[in-house]
Amino acid sequence: MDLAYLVILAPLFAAAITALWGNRLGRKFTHSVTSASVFVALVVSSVLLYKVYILQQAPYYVQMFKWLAISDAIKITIGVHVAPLTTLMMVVVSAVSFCVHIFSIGYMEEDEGYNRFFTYIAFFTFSMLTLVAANNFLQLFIGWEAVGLSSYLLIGFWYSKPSATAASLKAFLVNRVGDMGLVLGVAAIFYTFNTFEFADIFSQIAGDGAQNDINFLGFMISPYEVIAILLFIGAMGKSAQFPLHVWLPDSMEGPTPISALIHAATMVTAGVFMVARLAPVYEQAEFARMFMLTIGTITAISMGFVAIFQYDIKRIVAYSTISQLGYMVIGLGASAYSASIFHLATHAFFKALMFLVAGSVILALHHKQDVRKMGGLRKKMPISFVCAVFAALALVGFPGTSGFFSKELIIEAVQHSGMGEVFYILAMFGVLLTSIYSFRFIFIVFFGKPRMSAEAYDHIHEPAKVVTIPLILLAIPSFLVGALMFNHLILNNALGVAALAQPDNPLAVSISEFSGWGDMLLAVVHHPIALILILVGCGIAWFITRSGEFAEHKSKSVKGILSNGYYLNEIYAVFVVQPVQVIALIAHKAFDNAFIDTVLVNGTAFVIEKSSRLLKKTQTGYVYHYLLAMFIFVVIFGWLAIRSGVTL
Amino acid sequence: MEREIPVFMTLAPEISLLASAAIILLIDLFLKGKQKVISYWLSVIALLIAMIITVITQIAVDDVVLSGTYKVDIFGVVLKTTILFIVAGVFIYSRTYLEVRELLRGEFFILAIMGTLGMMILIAAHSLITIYLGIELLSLSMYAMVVYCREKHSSIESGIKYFIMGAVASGVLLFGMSLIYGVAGSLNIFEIREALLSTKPIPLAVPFGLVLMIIGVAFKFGAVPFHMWVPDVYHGSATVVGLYVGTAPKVAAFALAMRLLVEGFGAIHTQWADIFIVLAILSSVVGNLVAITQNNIKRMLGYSAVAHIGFILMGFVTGETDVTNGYLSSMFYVIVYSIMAAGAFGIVIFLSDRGFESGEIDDFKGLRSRNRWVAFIMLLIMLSMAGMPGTAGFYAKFLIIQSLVDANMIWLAILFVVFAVVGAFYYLRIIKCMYFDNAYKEALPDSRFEFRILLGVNGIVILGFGIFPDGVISLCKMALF
Amino acid sequence: MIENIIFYVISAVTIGSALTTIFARKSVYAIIGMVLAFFSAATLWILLNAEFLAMILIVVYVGAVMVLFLFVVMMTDADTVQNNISKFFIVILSIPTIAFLFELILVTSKTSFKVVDGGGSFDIKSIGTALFTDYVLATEVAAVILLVAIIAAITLPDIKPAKRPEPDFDSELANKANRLRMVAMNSSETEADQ
Amino acid sequence: MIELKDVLALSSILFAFGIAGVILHRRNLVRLLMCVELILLAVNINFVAFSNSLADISGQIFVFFILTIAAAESAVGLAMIITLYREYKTVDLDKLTELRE
Amino acid sequence: MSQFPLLSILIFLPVVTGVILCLMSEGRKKALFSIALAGGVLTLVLSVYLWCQFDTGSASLQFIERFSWISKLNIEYFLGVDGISVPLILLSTITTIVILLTADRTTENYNLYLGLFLMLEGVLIGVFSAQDSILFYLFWELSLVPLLLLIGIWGGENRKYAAIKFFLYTFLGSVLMLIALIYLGSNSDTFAIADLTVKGIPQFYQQMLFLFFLIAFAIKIPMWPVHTWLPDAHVQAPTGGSVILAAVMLKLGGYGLLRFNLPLFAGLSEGFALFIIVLSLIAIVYISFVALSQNDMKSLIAYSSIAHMGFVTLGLFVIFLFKPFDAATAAMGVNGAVFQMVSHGLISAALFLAVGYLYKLTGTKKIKDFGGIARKAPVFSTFFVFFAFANVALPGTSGFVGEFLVIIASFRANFLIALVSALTMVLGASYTLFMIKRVVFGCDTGKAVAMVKDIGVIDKYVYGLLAALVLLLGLSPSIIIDVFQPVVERIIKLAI
Repeated sequence: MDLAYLVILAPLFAAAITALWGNRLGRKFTHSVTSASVFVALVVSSVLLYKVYILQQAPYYVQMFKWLAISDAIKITIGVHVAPLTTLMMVVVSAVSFCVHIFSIGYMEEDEGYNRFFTYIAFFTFSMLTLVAANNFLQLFIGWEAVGLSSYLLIGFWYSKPSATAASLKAFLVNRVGDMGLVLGVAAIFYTFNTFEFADIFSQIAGDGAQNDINFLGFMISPYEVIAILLFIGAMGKSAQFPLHVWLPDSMEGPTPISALIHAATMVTAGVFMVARLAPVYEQAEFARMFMLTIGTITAISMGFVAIFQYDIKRIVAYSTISQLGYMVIGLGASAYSASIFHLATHAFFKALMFLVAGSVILALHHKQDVRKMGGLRKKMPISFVCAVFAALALVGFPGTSGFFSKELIIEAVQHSGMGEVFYILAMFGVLLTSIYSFRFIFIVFFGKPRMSAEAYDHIHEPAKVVTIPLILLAIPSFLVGALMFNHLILNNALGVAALAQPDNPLAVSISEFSGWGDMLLAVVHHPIALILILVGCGIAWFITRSGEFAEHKSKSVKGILSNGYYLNEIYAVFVVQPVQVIALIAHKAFDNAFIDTVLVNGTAFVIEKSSRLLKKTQTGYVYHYLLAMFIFVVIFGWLAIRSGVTL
Repeated sequence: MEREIPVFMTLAPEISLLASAAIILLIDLFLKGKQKVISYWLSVIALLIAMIITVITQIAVDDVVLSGTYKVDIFGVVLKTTILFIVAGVFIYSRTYLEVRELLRGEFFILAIMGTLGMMILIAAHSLITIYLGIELLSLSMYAMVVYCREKHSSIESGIKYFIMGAVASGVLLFGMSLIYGVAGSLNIFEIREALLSTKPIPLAVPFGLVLMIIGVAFKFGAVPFHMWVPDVYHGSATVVGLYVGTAPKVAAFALAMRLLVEGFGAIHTQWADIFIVLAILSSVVGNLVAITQNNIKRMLGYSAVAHIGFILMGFVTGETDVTNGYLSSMFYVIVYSIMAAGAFGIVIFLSDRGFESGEIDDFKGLRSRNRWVAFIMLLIMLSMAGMPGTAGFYAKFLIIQSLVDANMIWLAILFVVFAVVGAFYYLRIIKCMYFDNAYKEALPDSRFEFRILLGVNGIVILGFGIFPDGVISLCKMALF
Repeated sequence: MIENIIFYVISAVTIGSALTTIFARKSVYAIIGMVLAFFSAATLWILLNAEFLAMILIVVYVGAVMVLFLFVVMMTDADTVQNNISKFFIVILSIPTIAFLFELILVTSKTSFKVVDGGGSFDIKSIGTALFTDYVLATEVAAVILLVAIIAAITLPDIKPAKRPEPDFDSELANKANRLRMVAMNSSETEADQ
Repeated sequence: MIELKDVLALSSILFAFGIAGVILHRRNLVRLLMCVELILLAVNINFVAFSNSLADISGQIFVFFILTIAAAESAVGLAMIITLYREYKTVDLDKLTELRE
Repeated sequence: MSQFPLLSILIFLPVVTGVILCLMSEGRKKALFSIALAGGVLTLVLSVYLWCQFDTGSASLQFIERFSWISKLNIEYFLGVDGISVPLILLSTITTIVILLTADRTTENYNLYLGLFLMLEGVLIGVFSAQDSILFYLFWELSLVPLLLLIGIWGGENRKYAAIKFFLYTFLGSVLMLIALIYLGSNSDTFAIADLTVKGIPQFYQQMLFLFFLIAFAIKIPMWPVHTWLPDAHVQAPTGGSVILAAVMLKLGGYGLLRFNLPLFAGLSEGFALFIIVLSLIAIVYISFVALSQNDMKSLIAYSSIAHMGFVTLGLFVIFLFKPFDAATAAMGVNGAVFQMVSHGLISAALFLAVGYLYKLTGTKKIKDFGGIARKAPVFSTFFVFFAFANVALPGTSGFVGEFLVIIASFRANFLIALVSALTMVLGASYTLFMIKRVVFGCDTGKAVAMVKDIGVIDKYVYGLLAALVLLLGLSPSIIIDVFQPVVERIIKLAI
């Protein structure tokens, strides 16, 4: 029995126990059990990471049970794949999850669904760890959908709120669109490789690269491209890439710890993780990478713009998350898988931190989220303020922070990817946007005059320790982890990404001159563009927030369009939702009810009945009618007999 | 197996029945009022005695007696026994009905027994004369019965209509017989067959005369387009008469067709099979379709009878070939049908036993809660008529379809099963009324003991034949070979 | 030769009297036509060596059945029922009639029936012998049929229309009026529509 | 010698007329019954003619029975007519349309 | 072979219990319930015993009972089970127990109600274990009668129409099958299913026979466009009726396809495959759209059933489009289809049970009458949501396995087929979760919400049992796939 079991099973058992007996055993029991289980997962996954990375053990797989075996040819199992990439993800997930558990003890204190909440997040942690630990597509998919389910349940946690249930439904459905791509991608994988196992797939790619093309709607396309694009569609849903990102801002209807855990740190990065996990496949699919680069860039830039014009504290962070996810996808597109994972990890910490800060502000303001009603909070909530600044600095990639290393690497990789200069410029431009919305967030919330009643302002205070401690716990890695990881993840290629070993890999090119994180930091001196952009952004942010007055954006103005996220929701409503409803109605009323049932089925009955009534008329009651009919048939039959008789 | 018996003995069942009828007629004269029930009991006993005598005297005999006018064989034994049994059942079902209407008198039973005698003669007839006389004895008794039991005008109306059409049909049948006689030079069925086999080419008068005879037979069956009397008689006459007319005479009609057409003209089967196809299709289509929109249960049963006749005739279409025997299917079907029809009419009688003339399908509403046993047996009968497996009606249809399939007449099989589905609708309607609708009347009074027993037996027979049809099938097989 | 002439005359008379039977305005005339037809038929039968049957025909039919008809015509005022036959109906009817006639003539003329030279002549004795030997069963059955006819003829007009049984409590709830209402609500139409 | 075919033609004419007459007399029951007698007469002529030409007695026997039965049938039919008349006060068939759809 | 007539007992025990119940008087409800439950539980136990004794690795028939029955017609009393029958038999017994436990005691004619369900159970077991085609037909048809009565007597407002429609629709299909059975029986000189053969039948007639079988089974499944009886039947049926209809009756169609169409008509299925696949895809997509616009929960689930059953036909016939043929993938497709049958049986049963529970409390099934019942009935809502997600085919639940395998298999046939069938992931989620959102979540808006209360102990165990089974099959589908896999492989060999 390997320890690795515990990573998955501990949160599962915690969730199961609290689900079944949570209400009976009380809140304290619930949060202790779930937090402890996640802590166990954290410890075990750290041990595993230590084993495979520091002790350099070969990656191995712990099979838990056989899920399905068909025809002896296909065997699908559930288990834990212990390798650097997966264990790193496990550590990140369980660490953030642990902080969120602790934070939630304070944050959810007054909520009546307390136990339910902990059950859900424990279940989520289990699902996410399952996803991460997968060594085959089926387990990945199980985890993938399970996190979707937890996300659905948690967004709709306050189910009495119509907007929350709507948002949860939306999140699930939009994700499902992506999942469709994922399933098809899995099908394509199976079609091409006849297996679901990652290792088998990779070895087949490494062995004999040539595979039959797939008939993709009439076009014969390389299977790698088909697989890569289909899988990426799945990733787009989960990682909120344009145009499937619309669910993420709405998902802020859920409790804030959830936003931190699921919609910033872990679940949304599942897509990125999957692509990185399948790096060998993507290496064979140039077009797909180009596609990813494009989608990532569009997402990063367009959502950066939108973030600037938000007034809801959580939506600002949400759009910023989408934008950052765009960066990760850019990294994937540029073959800089490690960089993306790196950014994923650092982002997990600082974005979780940012969300928790937002949460603590919201808690302090009694669940008010409108930044126009905030301001000047830095004096009242110093810890939160400091953490927010840390988070913002990391977010914009201020040199030295964790965000700096990860993001800078992605931008570098784009520059060297050879996919076109325009992507590099746009990526740089994204830094400016990031800077603007991050500092705007700081300024608008913590600086300036308080924009609420004086009485309310007086009552604001820093929340309890269980809230602030996780902030601090997260602030430290947000700031510091970057340098550490740079050395190990990138320079040592701890993840063992094969692509990085290729000398012409963009990431390899961009780090070729560095021997440690210090070199990277020093490089800023030679290439200060990013820093300049950050500072400029800071200035712009100061400029737009200085007045302290924020008018509602006119709906048709550029600002209005941006603040409403390009009206994508409305566009979907008109072009997707309404047509579906109309088709559904037509299908139901016009075709199913009217045509098949009324015309064909009841029509048959009607015809039968009419013919019955018609035939009935022959029974007139007049004997001579009967006799005449008989007579006529006598004649007819007689004639038939004569005709057949003549031929005899 | 064959054994020699005196001629007198071969006629023993008929003689016993006739003698009983005469005795009942005499006894009945001296009975008054309630005592008339003695006639009823005597009639039932007479039928049972005749049945026993039939079995005893004729079981292992295969002989043509009385100068070739009368044939004694297993076929006859089986059908005669069936008929006697059914008629006895008819009497038992009718008792209360007749009593309440003060019709429980000797005449009814005498007429019915005479009709039964006619049927028995028809079954055993082996000469055109005997066939004709059998038909007439049966028909005249039925005409009289229809008019005799009247509690409403429509009884006379239906009787007169039946009479007129029957008379014309008899005339047509006779004309056909005369033509056949002219060609074959004999009235004996056996000699007719021999004559036909020796005559080549077959003269034109044979198919023509045959067609005229078929029309007579079809009229007896009530096949479309010679069916118009069926709904009228079922509907217009008293229910007990409908019960009588709708059951045993169908068996007799089958025997008629077997003796006249199959034994006499089996050699030129292809000649008349086409006519039967037309008759069968028309019967099935018209019967099933028109039955759908009936509101009167008896009228509906009439059309349903027409539809069933379509199936029965189909057995004659395929006839006897190497792979299949349609006659067997028809025989099984007709026996099963008359049992089902007896049950159905018995229940209609049950509903109208004590009071007004039932007959509307709506009267069945909520029968489930009024008397669940009767409702269950009616359910069974309706399912059987619709051809639900597990009931006798299924194997009836099964055999017919099997003959059709074996004879490579798939399209006809399809047509027939499709119309069987159409037919299922009106049986379902009864089920719907009994089980799904709410009762608007109180619980029904219980009927007589023997009635209940008989109804139970009727249901069990339908179920039993549905689960173990082997016995009946072997019986039919024995009868036909 | 003379036989043939007699035959044609008889045929003409038979057909004429048959037409009279059919088309006569008054029932009595029809009966007289009928009687004439029977007489001419009897004549024909004598020509065909069936003297006994010819006698029977006249005795039974003309003597008994036709008289019976006459009685009934008188008893029931049969002539009050007037046939208003439209020309159209006659045309309609004549089509199958002529077709049928054509078929019959075709069949009878095309078929070569067996003919024994000289024909068969049977005296009463042989007929009687046949009746009570070969056809004894038929004779018996005929007797039974006559018995049935007697019973029917006696009982049918004799029996009074059965009185409707007193409705008991159960059927009180569903008397005629009540039932009509139910019929009006009847489900057959709506159901088949569904 | 009388030609068989001629006799058959005569009986055919009577037969067809008989059937037509039955249909034609749609209302008057008594007349209708007369036409039935015509049909039977045609049949009888047939049998007698065949019996003669075949020199076979059975045809004549059949006629004998047909005559008997026809008489019985007439008796029953007329009894019905009387019954009908007593209840309906008419022998009009067109009035008998209670049994119809 | 064991001399103990286990299958006969499985068939006749519930039937006899049902008959006894029908004969009893209605008054003593407790006694009635006990007898019914005793019969049901005993049957369940025996079926579990059957499951345990069943030799999983073998594709051949087991527990054979074979006697001459109607010797004149060559019909035998021939029972036996293979890997496909056993899970379905178990499904029938479980479903019946569930129905008996949740039956409303205030039901009018309680004895008849319970009795009919038991009889239906016996008949359904008969269908799954009959190995003589006429015996099969007998049970097949007999299964209509109890359900006809159940819908007609205890159904909703429009029950009569629905019952008759249900009956006639299926009757029409099955009589055509009867012709086909007789034809085949005559051709093969036996009615034993395994010995039926089409050898010697002209091509045209073979196609016709195939079509007859197809029509019968398509109506039962039901496939588009002969599905319209199902929503009516479901909406009008009493809860138990809906449950058994969805859980077992619909499976008869798929079972029939596996028993007759696939193994008998080798080479012919290929010609019909595209046609059937198109119909299945229409069922999956189009019916999902129809489900989207339903206002009634039951009809929504009914339509969802049609859409889900589309995967069964898709899985069974998509294998004929493989070029080149691949045995492993084909096994996936057919296994997926069979699995889908079992899984859908459990899930739809649970969903109908849930809706029936709401209906019993409030007298309405309209979505708009509800809202926010999660607050009033948290346990019930949890189960309801769980089953809804199973219906959405969430991995981990049994609903996922079948659909997943079928989609994977259909990719080998054509990308487009896989794409269209994968649309169910979105559409299925849409209609199910729309319903969940409006019924379970939200504020207490509906008028019926006030009447909702949480489920009792028995219901908790019933739902728990179903949920456990759904989870078990979802997490370890091998449990049953191993049972029917050998048979499936044999059928595929015969079919190709």
